[in-house]
Amino acid sequence: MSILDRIADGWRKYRKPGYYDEFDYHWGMTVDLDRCTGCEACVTACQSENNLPIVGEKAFAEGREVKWIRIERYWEGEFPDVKLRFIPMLCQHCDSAPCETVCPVSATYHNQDGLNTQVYNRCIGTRSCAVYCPYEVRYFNFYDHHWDSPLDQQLNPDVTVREKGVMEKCTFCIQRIRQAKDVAKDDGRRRVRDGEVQPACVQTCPTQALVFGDRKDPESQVSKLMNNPRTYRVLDELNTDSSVVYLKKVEDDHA
Amino acid sequence: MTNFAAGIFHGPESALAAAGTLKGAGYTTPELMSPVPIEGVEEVLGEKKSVIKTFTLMGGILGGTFGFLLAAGTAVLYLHPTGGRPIITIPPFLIITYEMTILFGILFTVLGFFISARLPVIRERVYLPESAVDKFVVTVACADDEHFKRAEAILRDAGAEQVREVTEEA
Amino acid sequence: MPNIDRRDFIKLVGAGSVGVGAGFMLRETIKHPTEQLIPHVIAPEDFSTGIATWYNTVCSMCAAGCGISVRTREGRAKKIEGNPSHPVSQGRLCALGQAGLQVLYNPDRLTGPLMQTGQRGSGSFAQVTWQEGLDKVADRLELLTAENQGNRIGLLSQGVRGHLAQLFELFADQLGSERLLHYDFDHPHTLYAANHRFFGEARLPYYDLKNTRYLLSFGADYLGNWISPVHHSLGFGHSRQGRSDVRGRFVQIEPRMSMSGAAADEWISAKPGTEGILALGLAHRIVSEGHYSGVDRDDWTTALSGYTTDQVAEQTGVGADTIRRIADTFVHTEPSLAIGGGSAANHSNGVDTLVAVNALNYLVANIGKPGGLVFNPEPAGPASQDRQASYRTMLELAEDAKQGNIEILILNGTNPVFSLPSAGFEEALAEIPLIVSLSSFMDETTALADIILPSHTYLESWGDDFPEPGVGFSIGSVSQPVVSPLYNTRATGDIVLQLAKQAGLSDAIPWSSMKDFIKDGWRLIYDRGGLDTQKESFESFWRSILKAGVWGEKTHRDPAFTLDKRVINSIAVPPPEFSGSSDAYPFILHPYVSTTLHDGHAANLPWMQELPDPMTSVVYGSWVEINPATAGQMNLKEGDLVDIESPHGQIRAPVYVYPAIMPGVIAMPIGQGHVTYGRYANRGVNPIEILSPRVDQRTGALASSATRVKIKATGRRIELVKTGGNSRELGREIVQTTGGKASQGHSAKLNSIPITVVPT
Amino acid sequence: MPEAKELQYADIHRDVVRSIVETGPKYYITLGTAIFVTLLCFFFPWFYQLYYGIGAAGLNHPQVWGTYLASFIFWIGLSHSGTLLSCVLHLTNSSWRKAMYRSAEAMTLFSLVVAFTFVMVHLGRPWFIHWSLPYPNQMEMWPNFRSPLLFDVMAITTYLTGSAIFIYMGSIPDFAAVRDRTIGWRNTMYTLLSLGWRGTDREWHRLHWAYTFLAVLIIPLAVSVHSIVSWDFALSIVPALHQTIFAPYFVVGAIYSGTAGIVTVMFILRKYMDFGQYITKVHFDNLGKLLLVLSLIWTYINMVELFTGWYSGASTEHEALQYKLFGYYAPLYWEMILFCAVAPLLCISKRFRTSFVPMLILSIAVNIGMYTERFLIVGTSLSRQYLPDAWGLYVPSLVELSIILGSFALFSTFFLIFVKIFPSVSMYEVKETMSTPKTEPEAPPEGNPA
Repeated sequence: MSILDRIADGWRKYRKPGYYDEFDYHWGMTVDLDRCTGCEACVTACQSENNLPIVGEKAFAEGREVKWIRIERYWEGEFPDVKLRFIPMLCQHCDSAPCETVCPVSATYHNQDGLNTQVYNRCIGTRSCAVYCPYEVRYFNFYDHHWDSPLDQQLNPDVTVREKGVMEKCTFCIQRIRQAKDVAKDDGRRRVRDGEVQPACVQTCPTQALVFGDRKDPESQVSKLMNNPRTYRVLDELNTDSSVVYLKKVEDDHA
Repeated sequence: MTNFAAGIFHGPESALAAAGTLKGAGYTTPELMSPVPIEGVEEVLGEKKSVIKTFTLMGGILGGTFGFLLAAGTAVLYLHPTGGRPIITIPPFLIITYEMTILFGILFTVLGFFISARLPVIRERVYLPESAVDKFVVTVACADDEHFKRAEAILRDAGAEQVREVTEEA
Repeated sequence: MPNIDRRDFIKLVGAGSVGVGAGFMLRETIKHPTEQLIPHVIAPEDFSTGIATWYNTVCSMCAAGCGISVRTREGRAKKIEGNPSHPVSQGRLCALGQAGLQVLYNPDRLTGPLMQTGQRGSGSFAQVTWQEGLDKVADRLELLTAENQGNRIGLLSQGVRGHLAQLFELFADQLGSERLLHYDFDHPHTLYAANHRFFGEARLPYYDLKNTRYLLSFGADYLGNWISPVHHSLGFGHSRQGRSDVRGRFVQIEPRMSMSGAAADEWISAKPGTEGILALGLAHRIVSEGHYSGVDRDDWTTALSGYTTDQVAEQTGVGADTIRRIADTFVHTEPSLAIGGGSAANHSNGVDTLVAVNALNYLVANIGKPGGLVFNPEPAGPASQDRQASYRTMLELAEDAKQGNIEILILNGTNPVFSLPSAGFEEALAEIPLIVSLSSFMDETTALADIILPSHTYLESWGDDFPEPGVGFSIGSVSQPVVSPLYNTRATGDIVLQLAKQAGLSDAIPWSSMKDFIKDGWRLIYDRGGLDTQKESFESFWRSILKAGVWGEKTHRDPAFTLDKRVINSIAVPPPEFSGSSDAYPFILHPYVSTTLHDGHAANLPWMQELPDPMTSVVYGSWVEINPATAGQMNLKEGDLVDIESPHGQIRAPVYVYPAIMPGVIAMPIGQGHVTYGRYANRGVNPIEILSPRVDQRTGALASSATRVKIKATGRRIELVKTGGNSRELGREIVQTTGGKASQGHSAKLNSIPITVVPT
Repeated sequence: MPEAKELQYADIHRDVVRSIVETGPKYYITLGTAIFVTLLCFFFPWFYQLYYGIGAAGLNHPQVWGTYLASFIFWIGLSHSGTLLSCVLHLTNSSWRKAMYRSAEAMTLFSLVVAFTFVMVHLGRPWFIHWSLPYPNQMEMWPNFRSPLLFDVMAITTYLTGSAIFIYMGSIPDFAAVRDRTIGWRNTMYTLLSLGWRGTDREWHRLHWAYTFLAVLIIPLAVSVHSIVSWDFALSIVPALHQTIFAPYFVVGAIYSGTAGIVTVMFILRKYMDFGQYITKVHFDNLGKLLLVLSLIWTYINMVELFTGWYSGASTEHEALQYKLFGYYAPLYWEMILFCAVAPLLCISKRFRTSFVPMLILSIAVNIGMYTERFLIVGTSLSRQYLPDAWGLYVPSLVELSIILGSFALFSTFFLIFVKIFPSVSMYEVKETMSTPKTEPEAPPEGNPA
């Protein structure tokens, strides 16, 4: 097919949204806020799995920490009727992601699995994706990070170490997804089984507030949870169509 | 090798008048050299057709096509789905089209200018440096001395303060 | 020196800086950006990632004893996850457990035996060989044992269980020493004592959060660091949304909201130290309303007569309506459960408080029932003789040392200089001629040691564990080395065995390595027979345990329990006593064990230092929490440095205005304030320094919440390092909530808690 | 013209050529200082930042954009009055344009160059900036034409090309004029630059048309450039950035600050290049009127932005507005209002408009105000977005401040080199405005006429 034919063909095909229907998987996550206790096990799990840097006190004070998943905390009311609510905040892997459109070099785009990927090698560091992201879950490498020897020995060889000047963010542990797909292929299965792959945060969550799975599989836990009446999306009014769905915290009066 | 008669004038009016007379006397189109553009040249020496606007238009059309193809065509070749938008996202591509239209328009205008103004020169041509300061010069090609004499007379009549014979290498 | 004039110099500077910049850009442009690891988002088809090896072992970051799986690649530990087959952790793990990697790979680890060369505390150490170090210690041990002076040898360890504890017992016994102590700052002495008083056994029961429908927690931060937080979290999640018909409800009673308080449906602040009174007030309500119909009903009525709702409301500051409502809900919601711990247990009336909490459980008859309180069987392994030293015991030890009764003190991983308030422990140590530390790190106590024989971290050594509390049936787990040792260190057990051998005790302690010792111990368990997992030989049994990381025996205790009348008659909670007068010291200090750093032993782990405190989001530092109204009156804002003064000392920390703390109480996290614990730990202040030496009368445990303080603004301020920006939602509905009804019948059956813990 | 002695063609010629070839020590000292400051304050901190990472700047989460981008908009804005104004005035045949447009266009060009260097400074990995260009490569990667930042790449490339061509086209006759009056390397240079221009009627005619077409093309281009710069912000969904009015607001702001910039440059040229006869009160008067109009439009848009924000009632938008007016950066906001909305009202007075020093002070104040505006757009909006827990503060670091200072030195360096190469007053157009010569030339030409 000549290039012109390809363009003509593409002109017919690609003028409407809906490219995503062709995806193999559509990974998603649910976060049950009624289960979340704010223990931050997920934060450390992510740091461990994805080689997040130890930035040090100075950089932390300057606001340059890197936490792909973080716990946000909101107080409600005043003493003595006071509540503290936690919400884990991570890349929402929006299907209509504002960050993707703004990147001039396509360093972030939507892949075949419905993931919002960040290609570190391609990133030139305009940081515009972080500005465009309403969830503020994109983290920039303000320095080349350093691991005091022998802390570098704990680095996960399946995940790259990002250099200064590039943006990074939650990948839904893409290396684990890949491995699970390889295993499925080796086993002669066409698809990854539900629960076979879990990002580090989901894997460790002691209260099982986080659940991960394929939204295209109607039988997966995550698909079922997404039918729960408590579901909502954070900043839904922005129409980002996120893949992370929260389940409302249950608060009843003391009856 | 061509000889030219060059009359040097103080002001544009007399120079223009001289050029008009020369043209009327059957000389091949006399040339005016001046430090500033002279108004009313067209009336005297005849309407000049410029190809520049054609160039500008062609540049614009070409640039627009190129710009749209650059954005939309390559989007099909490099499938990067972003932000839930279609692969061929017309509105943003129109901006690329717009910018490319202007860029090519500018470049082709310049090209048109160079071609129609016969710049840059590749060979030495008749030139009197005074014309760049405050003199107005009328040059006209003369086949022989006879011609030159006649031209000199016309130029002096029109008020040229000086008439020179200049030679241009072939 | 070349002759460069000014002009040339400027040219050179200019050319140089442009050149350097251009060169830098060029280098960055052409350098291969993919030197490390795998950069592919979509890897080539033929690209295969490395194969990881997983080892199951036991976490020793806290006393819960979670089973963990460590992922290793090319001989290096890469990640720690919960062991899915272990009933305590069930595949899950807390932040601290995962940070265990940084114990192994800590840049501040001791890399080989050291001997103090200068004055104690001077920090000048010289490298020695193991032989030199061991000889020196063993010679002294042998000498003392031979002279029958074995009791002049002190053994002070962190809390250890399983065969290592047994080895220490054996070692001390053979040395002829009775001075074998375990010391942990956060050991729940009062809980053990209260259970002993009430149930007659000094072992923790299993608290079945998973199946409970109504939990009353008196000060116990069960999700943060109380006893077994990972397992409690599993239970919490399941109780909340794991059952299709019911949603467990949680009530937390404490003066300062902890993580568990935030997770609770209702947070109630009773005056510090009156939690037990409140519990008895609830009990009074239950009995007086006729909801309790046991045979000993009259005894209860008599015992609780002084705790009428109105009296209790006045003493505790909790509204009478609230007391009535909670008591009624507690008794009407079956099953319900009451637990107590944390600050409620750390008052002068700690044991009485926890006995009162146990009384609540008794009155709703949840003992031995799902969703209640389940007794644990005797551990299959070495009986855990409780060697845990209370504060009072430690004072006695210090006194002994000052009297010159201790020749040698062997320290294992415990840091009393840091975590023992007002005890003069440092002065006591100065009187001990030889101090030996087996710590992996240079901590405040180890810095005073004469000889340091650094031990392996738990990821490099053999060990085993029988979790306390158990999970209602017998379990044990073996921990195995997951990486080869990084440094010239030895396993604690191996050091002890070697010392025993050199001290001439090899007849009684013949094992050559800890692995053999543990294996022989497990052979006994195997020989007992009646195992759930029958194997042909011990070796296959042993291999299967190593592979699974856990062994269990589903034999449950008989839930029958009768309460002694004398216990009922003695039930009473005296009002708490505090150090310092309320006039001079208007605030009650509420020190709490940090969720991230625990009692301070995790302060040298950079991940934990960088983990925002769950409640305040502060990292890397100390702070003092003050009620907003109080702060307003005192004109204090976040970051203002204040001096906190108790009758026993003074420290300086920045203010954090904390919305969920009682006025009149200020709270500080314990864990920071190290000085020799390495590059990540040496920061902040240690509130233990200003705690009063007041103890719980019954156990001698430190009443750490019984100190009064005053605060004084210094006029200086610093920026608190934290992640949180604005802590209010401003009506943006980021965390959305819903009423209880909406969720009913929709809870998700996750594949959770596959291991059934409680008899059904 | 109010001058005592009427100017002649030859005077202009002499003055302009002199301004190019006669170079006193004062010039070298100034140029030397400018280069030194550029190296010290711009390149040195920048290279430090390249080595250390963007952490050298005060940026953080969520404030990933800071003064670098504010400076970028500022310089792009400053570029706007030059060529754009020149084009508009050319098409409307305003004669007062002619003495100043060359410098104004040069301002455009160099502002754009400085703006581009700020893109480089801003980027995390500027050594890969070429990846934003569409060229086939082995990585199978391609720029994202949906990105407003790529619109920027395209627009600024076009604008830079267009401005450079425009200033060059306008200078060809002057290059030719200077060519004849210079010797040595200058003569060679101007011979090449003038492309053999002779000033024939044909050349004038073609130049006129080409120049007019360029002017027609560049006006919409300039408008699009700053609209696109505004879309870098307005196409986001950040509260207080997601504004439909941003495009016209930015365009007006750009022309506004650019006009003020021209006043500043005019003053300096007048004062230090002895162009007092060509740059006169008339220019300042006209520029003053323009400033007044622009300031009113700017103020109007500003008020509209506030009003729509307030009227929306949405929590995020409202909060952002409150923060802008009364928050951490509020003093800067009120400073901006003072400098950009209040102070220019002085231009109502003709006496003010025709006083050189007050106009200089006003022009500098306006540009300080406009820089503040750009800083506030980035600063206040990013520090308070949707999730309150992720709010943060941003204070520029010394490296940033130094680079801002250095960028002015960089601009000055470019400009100082420009005045020695380009005739900084358009000779032929100034001549056009005068009556044709009547007398003999009074002085023999300098240099060596061919």
